[in-house]
Amino acid sequence: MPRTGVFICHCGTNIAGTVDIDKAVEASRNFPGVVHADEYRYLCSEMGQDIIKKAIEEQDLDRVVVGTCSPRMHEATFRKAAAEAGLNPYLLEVANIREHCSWVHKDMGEATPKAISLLRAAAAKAALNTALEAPRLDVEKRALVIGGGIAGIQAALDIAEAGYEVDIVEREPSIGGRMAQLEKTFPTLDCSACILTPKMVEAAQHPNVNLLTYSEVEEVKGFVGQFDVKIKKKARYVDSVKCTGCGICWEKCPSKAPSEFEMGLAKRKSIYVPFAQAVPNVPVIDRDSCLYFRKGRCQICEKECPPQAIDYEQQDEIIERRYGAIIMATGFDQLDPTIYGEYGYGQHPDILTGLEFERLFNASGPTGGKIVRLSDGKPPKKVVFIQCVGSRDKARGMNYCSKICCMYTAKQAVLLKEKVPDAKSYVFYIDVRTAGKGYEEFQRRAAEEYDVAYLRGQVGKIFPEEDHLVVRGVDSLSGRLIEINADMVVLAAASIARCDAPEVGRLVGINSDSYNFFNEAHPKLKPVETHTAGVFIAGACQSPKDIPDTVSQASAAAVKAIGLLSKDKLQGEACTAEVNQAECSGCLYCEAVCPYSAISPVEIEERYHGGTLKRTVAEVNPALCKGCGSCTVACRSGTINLKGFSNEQILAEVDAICLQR
Amino acid sequence: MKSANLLMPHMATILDITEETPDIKTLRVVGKEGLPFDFMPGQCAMLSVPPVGEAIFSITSSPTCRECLEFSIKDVGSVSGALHCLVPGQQIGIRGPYGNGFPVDEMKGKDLLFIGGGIGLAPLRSLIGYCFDHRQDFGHIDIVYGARSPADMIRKSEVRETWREQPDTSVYLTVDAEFPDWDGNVGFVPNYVSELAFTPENRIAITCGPPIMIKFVLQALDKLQFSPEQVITTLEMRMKCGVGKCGRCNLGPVYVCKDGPVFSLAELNELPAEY
Amino acid sequence: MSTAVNENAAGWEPLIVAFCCNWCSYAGGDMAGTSRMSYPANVKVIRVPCSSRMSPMFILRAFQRGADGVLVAGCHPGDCHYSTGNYHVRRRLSAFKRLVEFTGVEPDRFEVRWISSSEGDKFADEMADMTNKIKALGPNGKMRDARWQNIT
Amino acid sequence: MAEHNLEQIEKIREAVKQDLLGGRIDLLLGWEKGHYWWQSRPLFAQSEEDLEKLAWDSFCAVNLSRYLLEELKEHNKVGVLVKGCDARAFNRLLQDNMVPRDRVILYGLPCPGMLDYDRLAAEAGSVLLSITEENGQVVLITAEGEAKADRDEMLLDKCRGCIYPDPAVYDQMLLPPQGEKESPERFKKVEELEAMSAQERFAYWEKELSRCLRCYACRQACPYCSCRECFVEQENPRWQGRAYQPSENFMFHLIRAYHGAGRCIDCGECERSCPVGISLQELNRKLIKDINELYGDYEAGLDAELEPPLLTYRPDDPAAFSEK
Amino acid sequence: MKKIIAREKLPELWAHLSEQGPLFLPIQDGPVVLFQPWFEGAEINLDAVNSAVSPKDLFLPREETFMHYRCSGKQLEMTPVEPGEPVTAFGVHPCDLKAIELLDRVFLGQEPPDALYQQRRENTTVIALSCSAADPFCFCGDFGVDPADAPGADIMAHLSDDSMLFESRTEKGAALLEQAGDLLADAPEETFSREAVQTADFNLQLEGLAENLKDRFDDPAWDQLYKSCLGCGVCTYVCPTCYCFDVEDFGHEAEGERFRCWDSCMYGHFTEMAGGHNPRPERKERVRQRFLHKLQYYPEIHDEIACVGCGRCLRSCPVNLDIVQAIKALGGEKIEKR
Repeated sequence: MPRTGVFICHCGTNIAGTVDIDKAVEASRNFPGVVHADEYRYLCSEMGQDIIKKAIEEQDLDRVVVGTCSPRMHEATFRKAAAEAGLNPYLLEVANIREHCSWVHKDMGEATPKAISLLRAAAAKAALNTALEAPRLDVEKRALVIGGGIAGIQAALDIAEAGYEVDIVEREPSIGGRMAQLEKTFPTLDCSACILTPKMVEAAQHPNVNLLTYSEVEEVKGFVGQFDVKIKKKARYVDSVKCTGCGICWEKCPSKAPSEFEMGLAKRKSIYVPFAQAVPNVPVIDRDSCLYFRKGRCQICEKECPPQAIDYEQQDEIIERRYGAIIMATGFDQLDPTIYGEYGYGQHPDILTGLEFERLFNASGPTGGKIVRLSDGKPPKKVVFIQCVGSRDKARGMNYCSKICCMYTAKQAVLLKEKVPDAKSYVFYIDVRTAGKGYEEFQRRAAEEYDVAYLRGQVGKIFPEEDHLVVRGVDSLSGRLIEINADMVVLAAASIARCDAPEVGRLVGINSDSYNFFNEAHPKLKPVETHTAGVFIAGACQSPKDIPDTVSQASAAAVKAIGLLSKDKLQGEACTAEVNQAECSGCLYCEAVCPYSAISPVEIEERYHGGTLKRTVAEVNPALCKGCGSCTVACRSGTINLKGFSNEQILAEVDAICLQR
Repeated sequence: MKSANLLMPHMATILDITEETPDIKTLRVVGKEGLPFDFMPGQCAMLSVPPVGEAIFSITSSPTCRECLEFSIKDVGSVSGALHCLVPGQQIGIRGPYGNGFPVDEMKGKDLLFIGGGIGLAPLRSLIGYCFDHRQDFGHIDIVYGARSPADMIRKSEVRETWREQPDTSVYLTVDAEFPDWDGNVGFVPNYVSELAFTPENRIAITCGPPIMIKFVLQALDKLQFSPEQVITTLEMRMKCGVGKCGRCNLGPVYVCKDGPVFSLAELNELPAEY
Repeated sequence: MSTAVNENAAGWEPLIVAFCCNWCSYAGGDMAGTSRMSYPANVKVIRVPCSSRMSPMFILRAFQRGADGVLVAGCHPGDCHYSTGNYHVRRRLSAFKRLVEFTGVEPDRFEVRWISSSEGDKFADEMADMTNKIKALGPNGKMRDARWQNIT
Repeated sequence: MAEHNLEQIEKIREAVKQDLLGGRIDLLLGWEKGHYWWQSRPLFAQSEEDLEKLAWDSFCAVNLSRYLLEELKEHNKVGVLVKGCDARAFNRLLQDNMVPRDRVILYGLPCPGMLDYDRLAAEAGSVLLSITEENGQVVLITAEGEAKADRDEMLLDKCRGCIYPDPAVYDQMLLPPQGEKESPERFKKVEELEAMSAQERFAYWEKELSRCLRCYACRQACPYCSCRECFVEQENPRWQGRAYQPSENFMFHLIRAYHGAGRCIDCGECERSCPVGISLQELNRKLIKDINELYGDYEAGLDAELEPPLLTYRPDDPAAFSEK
Repeated sequence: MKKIIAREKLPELWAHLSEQGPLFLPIQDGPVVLFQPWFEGAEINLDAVNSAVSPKDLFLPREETFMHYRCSGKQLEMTPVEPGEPVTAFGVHPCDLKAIELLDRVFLGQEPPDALYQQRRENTTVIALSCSAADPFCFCGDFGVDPADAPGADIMAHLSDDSMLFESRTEKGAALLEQAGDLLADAPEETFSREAVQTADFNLQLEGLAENLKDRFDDPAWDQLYKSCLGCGVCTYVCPTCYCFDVEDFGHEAEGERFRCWDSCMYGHFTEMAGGHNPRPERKERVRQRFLHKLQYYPEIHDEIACVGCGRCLRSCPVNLDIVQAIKALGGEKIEKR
């Protein structure tokens, strides 16, 4: 039998006004295991706490029940007091006889028996309480940022500035991401490269930032504070220490392949840097197109390289490091609009996506910055922009709004007008959405000052006729048919999650929504946290975003990571799930419902007929478990139990509460 | 004639509780008036703690002790766990005695070798006490007792002092591994028995302890030329009635609760080894 | 027999066991208290960390031990402190509720509600509503263990 | 036994014999005849001689997949003859991580639906000597002569609602599959019960469950009951008392059925095994029906890759509470 | 004393008997027939060869509370609960009554007698019913049971198409017949003759079986026999000669009761000890225990096989693993035939 002490608080008249304290004390004495019962006017006061502490010592109590206000109010206070008296704080149980009793019942005849009932349940639970320890976890003072776009760069710089080491893993040969592909940024029309490049350089030069480009995360193990990550550094075939970035190799290289950076609109060499301002300015050799790798001869780059940095024998390298926090900043892709057959994308060179069109503006882009038709090199006079290609389309595309298209379309229309003054833009839209500082003004200017015709409606068909494209649509305001003979069509294709986002998410143990965007822990209150403690998200991998939103989110994620890294130890949750592995059948239904990936399979050996048998059972990582208990219900045999809210405890509460009404 | 319900316990009171080891406690129990019943060494009783239930325990006191019954109980299950939580003065249910007890008449005039391990000393102690109180009936008494550690020995003062002071008695203690302040033997009980090289002449060996210990003790005794008739052990089984009806504790046609728990090795050799 | 219930209708007061998740519904109960809203004392709350901690066995045990009604309350779907707990419990307890109804328990005797920590008024209203419904139904004999009644 | 039937057995035997003797499998789980022609029991064949006993007829109701749980402890590779429900049972076990797929060879058999001896005997009136089957009819042979009965009417209850007589998973199909079946009857009884008042339903179930002996045949025969320790036997906490009180009956059967929610493959072995004829399958089918209605069609055991509905959710799921 | 009643008047007799106390008889309950207390409107099925579960329930109830406890502070008060009022069992077939006699040897014959069983036994008047048919599973002939006669009955009853004949065998039986008064008519000496019931012949050789089994504890046959066993308790619960029981408490710290209930040696927990050790850990040991108990252990103590050939395990085992299969696997099949 436990030695339980029950202490009932008057809370002035807050409790004593409707609960007969003497009666409650008297009743408590008869609960199983109760050896001491007392009351006090304000238990939460110093004096009140002393009464509890003294009784614990004098009466040799091993359980304490306090009948007070809500545990959400003062549980921590009383637990601390118990701990000061040498009792494990989790051996104390609170009966909420104020918020759940005295304050909601007016009649003493009603409130008193209910208070007794709640006290009895608390005593029954307390009898089964066990001493618990919250795990204290080490923190590796280093962060990993996955993705080297503007979100990743910003987050990494913020963390580095706070004094912590940070690694950026970028799968392309250079950091920069999508922003590097942009010509100008709305609504200010700053040159994208002009504002991004300094950041890239800063990241490269910052002593706390370590760039791992042309690299991918292979495996993430561990948990908050101690993520053990395997990163594959793909072979560049160029020794980045020796390379000076002089560019002779790619100048001399005889073979070509479509440029990823130019969205396939231009070619690059087989040894290349993706773009002129690439960081690091170290080329990579693309094995698939390189003559040497394909046919075993050529080796021009090797011969020409002044510092002899070419190394055909280079191998992929696996780097293993431990990180305290991870920021996911993996960015987004553009929807391939070929599924919209009516737009004819892919069937005509003058039908482009927004991002492709963007590249035409760039001086180092496929057309050298000239806005010309890719079909015949003539400047377009009529350009039709089609909005919501794949966005806001429940039937064929994405249900959501891609958020940036209205603005970049306006931007591109403005830029077009500046480059081709006699060009005329038409924008087919569903709604024009311009929420953002200076956005509405910008879009208005586009419409009013740059001769952009906004047509509310949808395009039904685009087809080439002679040397132009016929765009046939309906103006939904007037209902009339519209037909425009366009020279170019630009499709504002939806921003979508990276196609491999779910797998990447799984690597770090975070989940994705139905569009494959990463899920935040709470849509309002935890927008950069995830359900995996220590993993944060930033930028368009969470949902489509413009640059300012991306950067703010990146900084927010960085602050969260810094907060985590600044701790010496992390306090884990004491009330966590535990598995009785001897009885666990290993069905792992618990793993399936765990929101924190805290449960994983583990192989154990068991004696069977003199020999041993291996089998798989579940194991809880107490560092990851948050104690929701969902697993305990998924477990049919009750093999997984929740400390602090165990099956035994809850049943004891039910039994006690149902006793003697 | 109407017989009494054999499952109905009598009321008994816990006199006091001694903590023997971290997981073994000795409870001293009295009935309404003195002993709840008369018994012989080796017999058992059912103890009840409602609402947890009932379980069978061997009586560890000697029948010559008339004040109370003693039970040394290891906390392994729900009832033993509940008994461990009780306080002196608490009333519990008791019924018994059950089982055959040790064949004391056959032992008369013989030298006795007691071999106990851990909690297995509990039933032996009843017989040891009985022998000391009828000292003239028995020959030399050797007691070999072992535990994992000195702290795991039960009845420490008896095994270390009282018994050694008895006439014509030798006590040999052993623990599984070296411990500070332990000057006795270090090693497993069966090995110690072999080392001590007891002779089988006119001697009966009585052993009780964990199954693995018993297994090797039996081998050791066999090597020392003890015949199966000279080796006596006591078995533990799950039991519910105590009178050979509930169907759990049988070894073939023999019910451990009523035909046992004490068997000679010769008897056991004739029975299925389902224990 | 199990269906025999010895409370006489006149003096009978129902017992309703409410299992509330710590973060929303229990806090909603606190809010009801802080706001001094009143509801019948028939309702007694057991705190669970999350509604997804609710095993159907706890519900049946409450009925076995004499509860006339059982309420499970959790965060509104989408607002779970543990993010997905109430999504799971919605499926689990929907299936279970239909199953207990299938075996003859009146629908009103077992309910699930979403109550946020700010909804003190909703908490009080739901408790009152449940109590009224159970009072209208009368004592529950179904699934109740007659022996438990004999010893209390 | 009919010619056709003997041919089938020979075909099955030949197929498995190669594997058993060739060492592809160490054990074959099949059926052999019991004391009477209408009884079959599991066969654990390890030799050619054992295979001689192999049977395949309209009385092979026993679901064999569950035996894998034990047999895989002793044998490295086990072959199993699977009907539709045995195969779904296998998928159940596979999904629950109870069996390793690569150590089991499944030999698929299309199931004609197993016959109910009690029904045949009742239909025959006098002592039933044997039966033959032709064109959807059963010919009942008694000392008095022959009578015909509609085969569908003579099926075991568990086979009456069957939709998937062909194995959903197999390594080798030994006989040609026969295709999905319509089953208008599957939820008929559930619907009848749903139409009753709460009081009537309670009376029905209280009476049904009052017969329960707690023999746990339903559980032991069930492919979804694969826990190492059932809640029923747990000492701490004691979920389930041993008494035969109505409340304890409900606890056992409701919770057992609930544990099958989204997992029950509707093989009906529980009900077939019940010695006192409790209509257990209706509890399972009620859950199947509701979960399908609420959360979309799902047939447990058809595809081990599809997550059971109670392990997943959708944010916009409906609820069966009075507040949605 | 011999009495007779027209078949259609039986309900009146049952109503009358049930007024004296609970009257148990074979009642159709769903798809099965079970011994249950008579109630108005009950569907009595006297044609059923065997009830699904044997009427041993009447003497060794599946659940019987025998003690109340009350605990306050350190005080514990335990009060016995006596078995209920006298009952009448109507329509018990000879095999089942023979099984009761086998139980008697354990609960009455073997010291100490079991008071609960004893009181129920003494309080029960058994009206046995001779069998008018056998089903394919009936093989009581192998165990010396006469389907037409149950020696241990208080009253032996025979059923014909239109009437039922009662013959008292004990004083208790005679008293019951007397007490029925006008409902029963005196029966003429030669009331009716019936064809002998033909039971199944499984070609068993039971003589000497118990003795032979002594050497077969480690027989390889066990390695095959147990394999199909599901580990359920059907066979033990429907069996008229199985009697294993458990004792359990129900209640809370302050008050509750203790009851005895059926248990089964086929369950893993049956023999599992508190520390986890289990002398019969697997199905093999448990299957062996059950069959050897019936065929060897019980006979060693009581000189008779603990089976009466009622056929319930043959009918009910979900996988058709039954005692006949066991007997045959263990050398209990006649060799000369076939």
